[in-house]
Amino acid sequence: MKSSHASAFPAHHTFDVAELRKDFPVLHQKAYGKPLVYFDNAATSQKPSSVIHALSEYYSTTNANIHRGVHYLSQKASQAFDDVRAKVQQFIHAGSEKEIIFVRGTTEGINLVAATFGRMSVSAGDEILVSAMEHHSNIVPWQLLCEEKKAVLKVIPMSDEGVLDMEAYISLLSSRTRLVSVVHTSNSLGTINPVKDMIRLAHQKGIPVLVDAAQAVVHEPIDVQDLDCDFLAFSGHKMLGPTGVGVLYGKLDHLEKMPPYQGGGEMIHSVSFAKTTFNEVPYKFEAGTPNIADVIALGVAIDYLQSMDRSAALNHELGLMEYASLELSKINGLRLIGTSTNKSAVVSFVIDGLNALDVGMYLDTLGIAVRTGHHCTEPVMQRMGIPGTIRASFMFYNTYQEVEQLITGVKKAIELLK
Amino acid sequence: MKSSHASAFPAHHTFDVAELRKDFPVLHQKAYGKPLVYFDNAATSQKPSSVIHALSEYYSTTNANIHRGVHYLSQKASQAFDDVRAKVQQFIHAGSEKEIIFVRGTTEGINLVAATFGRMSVSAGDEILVSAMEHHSNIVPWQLLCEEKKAVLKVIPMSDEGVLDMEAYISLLSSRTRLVSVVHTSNSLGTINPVKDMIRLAHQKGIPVLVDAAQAVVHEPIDVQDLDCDFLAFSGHKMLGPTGVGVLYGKLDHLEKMPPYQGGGEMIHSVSFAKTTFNEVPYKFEAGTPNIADVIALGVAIDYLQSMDRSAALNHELGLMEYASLELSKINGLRLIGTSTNKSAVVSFVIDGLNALDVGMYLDTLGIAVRTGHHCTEPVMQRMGIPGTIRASFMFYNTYQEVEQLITGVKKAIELLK
Amino acid sequence: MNNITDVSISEIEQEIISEFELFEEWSEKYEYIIELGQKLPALDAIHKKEENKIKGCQSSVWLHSSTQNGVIRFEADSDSTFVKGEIALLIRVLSGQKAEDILQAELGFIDVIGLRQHLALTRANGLASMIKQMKLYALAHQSQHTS
Amino acid sequence: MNNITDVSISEIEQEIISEFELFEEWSEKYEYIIELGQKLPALDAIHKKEENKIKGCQSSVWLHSSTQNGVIRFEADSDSTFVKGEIALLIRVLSGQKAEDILQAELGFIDVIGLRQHLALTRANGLASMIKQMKLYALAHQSQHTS
Ligand SMILES: Cc1ncc(COP(=O)(O)O)c(C=O)c1O
Ligand SMILES: Cc1ncc(COP(=O)(O)O)c(C=O)c1O
Repeated sequence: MKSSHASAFPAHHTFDVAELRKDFPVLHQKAYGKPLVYFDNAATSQKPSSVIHALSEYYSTTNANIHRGVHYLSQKASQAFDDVRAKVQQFIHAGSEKEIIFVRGTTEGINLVAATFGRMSVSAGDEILVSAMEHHSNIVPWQLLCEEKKAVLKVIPMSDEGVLDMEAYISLLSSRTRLVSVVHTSNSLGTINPVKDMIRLAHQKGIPVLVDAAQAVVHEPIDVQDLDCDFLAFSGHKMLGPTGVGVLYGKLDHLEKMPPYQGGGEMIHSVSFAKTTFNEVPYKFEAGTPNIADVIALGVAIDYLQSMDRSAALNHELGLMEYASLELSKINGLRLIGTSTNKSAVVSFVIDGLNALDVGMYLDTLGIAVRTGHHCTEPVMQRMGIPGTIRASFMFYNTYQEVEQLITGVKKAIELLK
Repeated sequence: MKSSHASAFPAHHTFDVAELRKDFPVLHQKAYGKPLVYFDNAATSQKPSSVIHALSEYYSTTNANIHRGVHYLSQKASQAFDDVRAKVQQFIHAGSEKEIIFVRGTTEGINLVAATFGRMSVSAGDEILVSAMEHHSNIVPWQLLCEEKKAVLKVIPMSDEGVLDMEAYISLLSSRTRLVSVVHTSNSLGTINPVKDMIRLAHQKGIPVLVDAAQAVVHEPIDVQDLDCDFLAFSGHKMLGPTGVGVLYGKLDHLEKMPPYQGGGEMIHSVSFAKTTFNEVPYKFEAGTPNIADVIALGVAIDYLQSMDRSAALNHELGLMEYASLELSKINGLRLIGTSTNKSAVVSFVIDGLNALDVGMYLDTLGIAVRTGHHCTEPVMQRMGIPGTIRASFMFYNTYQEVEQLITGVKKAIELLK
Repeated sequence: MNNITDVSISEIEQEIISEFELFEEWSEKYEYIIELGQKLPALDAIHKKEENKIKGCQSSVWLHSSTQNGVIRFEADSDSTFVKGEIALLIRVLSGQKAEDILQAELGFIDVIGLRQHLALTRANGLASMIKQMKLYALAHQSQHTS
Repeated sequence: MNNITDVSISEIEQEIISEFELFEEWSEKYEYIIELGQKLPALDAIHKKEENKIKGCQSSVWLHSSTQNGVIRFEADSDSTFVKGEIALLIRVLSGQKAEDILQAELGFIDVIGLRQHLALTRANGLASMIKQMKLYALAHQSQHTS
């Protein structure tokens, strides 16, 4: 996803944003009577009608608890649920359905690995390696683990542009490193990290790697076998799916050795007070009634993504990002934060003398939804020496006209607030 | 909820089941061309249109990530989300909103307590006390904890009728008991336990009590302050709400002392690689993007329940249960499992010489949905010396005609399978 | 069932598919399978031992395998009549066949006659495990004879 | 703002409500609050110390409280102009009032003028914490004088 990469794909003149927008009912809402401009996609994506409809359809025609029921509805629900596991497997090119664990979201996926794989493989003095641009969800679970195990959390530094220092990375891979956990695409800087190389380098020293793909899956195809990652986590709600569901991918080898996470129904083979045996992978990690309806709707979100011309969509998103970056950087006193040449469709910026919250609230009065603050990446803000940024994050359903509204809005905010 | 209790409430002739059924679209489905008779309510309840509609409405008009967003949609979503916490507080009469933690379901609620309160208060040789009729979700988390801490899981025995032995309970409350975790209403036997007394007895020895209210909340009003329980967990999907959301209630005192569970966004106050501080209760326990849409729909499920004449509904459910019990017990070779005089609307039974699965599958061919097997309570089956039961569980939207279909179906199954 | 069959696996599958085509309703299929289950000869008590047991979630299956004149013979039993009926179908297809044929059998009939969606292969019974056991036995037999 | 006021809290709240009734759109309210923020006198640097700081999620507030002739005086500052505008409103209502009146104030105007839904009281800024701090100061003052 080089910035130059817009030209790596042939221009798809057939990419019809107006047509796609019809699929997303929220985009036709008004905010304070003004047409909504939704640029908070990195926080959560909007949902196509097919996903919304899948939920009503499920609850109106199928709803039942799954797997152990012998009756009609339960079989229908179980089938629909199981089909999604196969669909996710294919979506991220996993080697087996058993490598797909349904979780609440990226955060739970990472916590699951920390509490199982982490607890079993980390001892006092060992190291976990994360990067300077991690989301809190990929920091705090490791801090908790390190505290419990008296292990050490090490951090890969980054440049002022928001690019990881690969030399430092290599020298941080030590004989005590038990896991590298790194974000694929930064939510606050937009940086796309060279995770494939990072995984190769870690594997040369026998170190497993977890990839936080929360911001990646909706924008570009992910192939876990090609990446060769050991674990990968993402959230449904950031990829056109519902809240409350996400996926943890893990290599079968690891999953089979890992102790269970939560205990309860579904994850056991048999229970007695004398001896309980656990179910096989992936069920061992899915205790309790799963989020059946949302898993099924996640499958529909995957269908939607796969029915699109994804490279044209990415091309469009990067085009928006580049246009916005160019126009914003012309504004006096405005500084872009995160200027890697390998970037996703996120623009983060600060304006001299202005508080990000004030700017965000002003844009809100115009119906433009951006996010302000540290975006759950406080260490990024500390590194950059700023309290927070104003962030516009784009999705294929956004338009150039919307970006123009943003530029105009930012200029007006400066006038008003200066 | 005595069996005799049908008469404790005045008969509500105004309880109009036909009218209520209109609110539940699934009930008008067919199974193999036959009208569906849904008697698997203890596994999961059906959902009223208002709950289903709340989901589409949310995703079509409001969807946004909550709490840190300054824009219109995010504020709308945050408000709707926060309102449900207050609604749940009021629904179970908690003393403070801060005592309401949103989780995936009962299973996660119990696991959360085991991993935080449990880990912090249990040491080698200590005891956790559960009952002989617990769901696996209230056994396995404690087995995992006991294994980790070299503590001992003790079990309150029960009678052949499925009634807990209160004398044994009292003598099991020892100076080493760190927690009692007990089911309010058994999902496989229907037994309603005297939890209020049990809590009082435990408190006399300073022992905290967790109540598994998964099967209780939809059928009867729960008042956590009256019960004086320390923790209480339940699932949305069993109380007319969606899958993927549930509630853990905890006394503020405990919650404030407990370490966090999962780490990530939302649950922190500030993060740095040098020092991370945690957010206040309840956010400390809600890492990552919550299941926003389903929480909001849970609020609508509560509205639905509260708009009903709940005592009339309970009366109707108990009537169905008593009628079914009476008619089934007249059948030769049929034995009811779980015959406490204080029972919920569940009928479990076995038939001499017949496999429960075969009977369940036969009823399914008639469009009647029951559940067969151990119902995630294997120790109950071991105690009763049976491999499993056939279970019909009732909800207020079920009818006497449906119960008659069940009785006829069971008789036919016996003819066919003998 | 004790005889060595000359009919191929796919021919027998085809026969079963034709039989099931007569049924329009799931209830008719259910009753037919129950009938097959009721007719399945009981397994000798000596074969109902722990090592032959395949535990499903809601029923148990005992599977006894043996080799006779180069073909494999299966006998089985269950505590569920429906599962016994499914067993009867599997035995009809696979018992008396050569190891290599058993290993190659894809058993598409299970799908076609509509059993797969009726929990035949779900966790509720041991059918999936039973097919796996049958194939494992065939595999063990084959490697014995080629090594 | 340094003067002792004779006007009661609820009278001032009413005044503010009337002013805001002129605005139809949220954008007008926003701009008015920004204007108030821009006009709020800066807090003396000596009062901008750590112990006076109230950290919101996206902005910080410094609150300096003092007592003068039996009433309490508040001065405050923030790095956000909008929050300063909110502060200006709070100061207008509460500064110069008696401790017991501050403690009893329900500040219903925040709701009425439509600030509550506009994150005024959400975690995004420190307003809720600021009200809490003001009341705590009043409480401390009161107990000092009654004890
Ligand atoms: C008594 C009881 N406890 C716990 C559970 C687990 O609930 P969930 O699967 O929603 O986590 C159930 C549901 O099956 C139950 O009936
Ligand atoms: C890079 C990254 N990692 C992790 C997360 C956490 O995802 P969730 O809140 O869905 O668990 C997010 C979402 O904010 C993110 O952007």
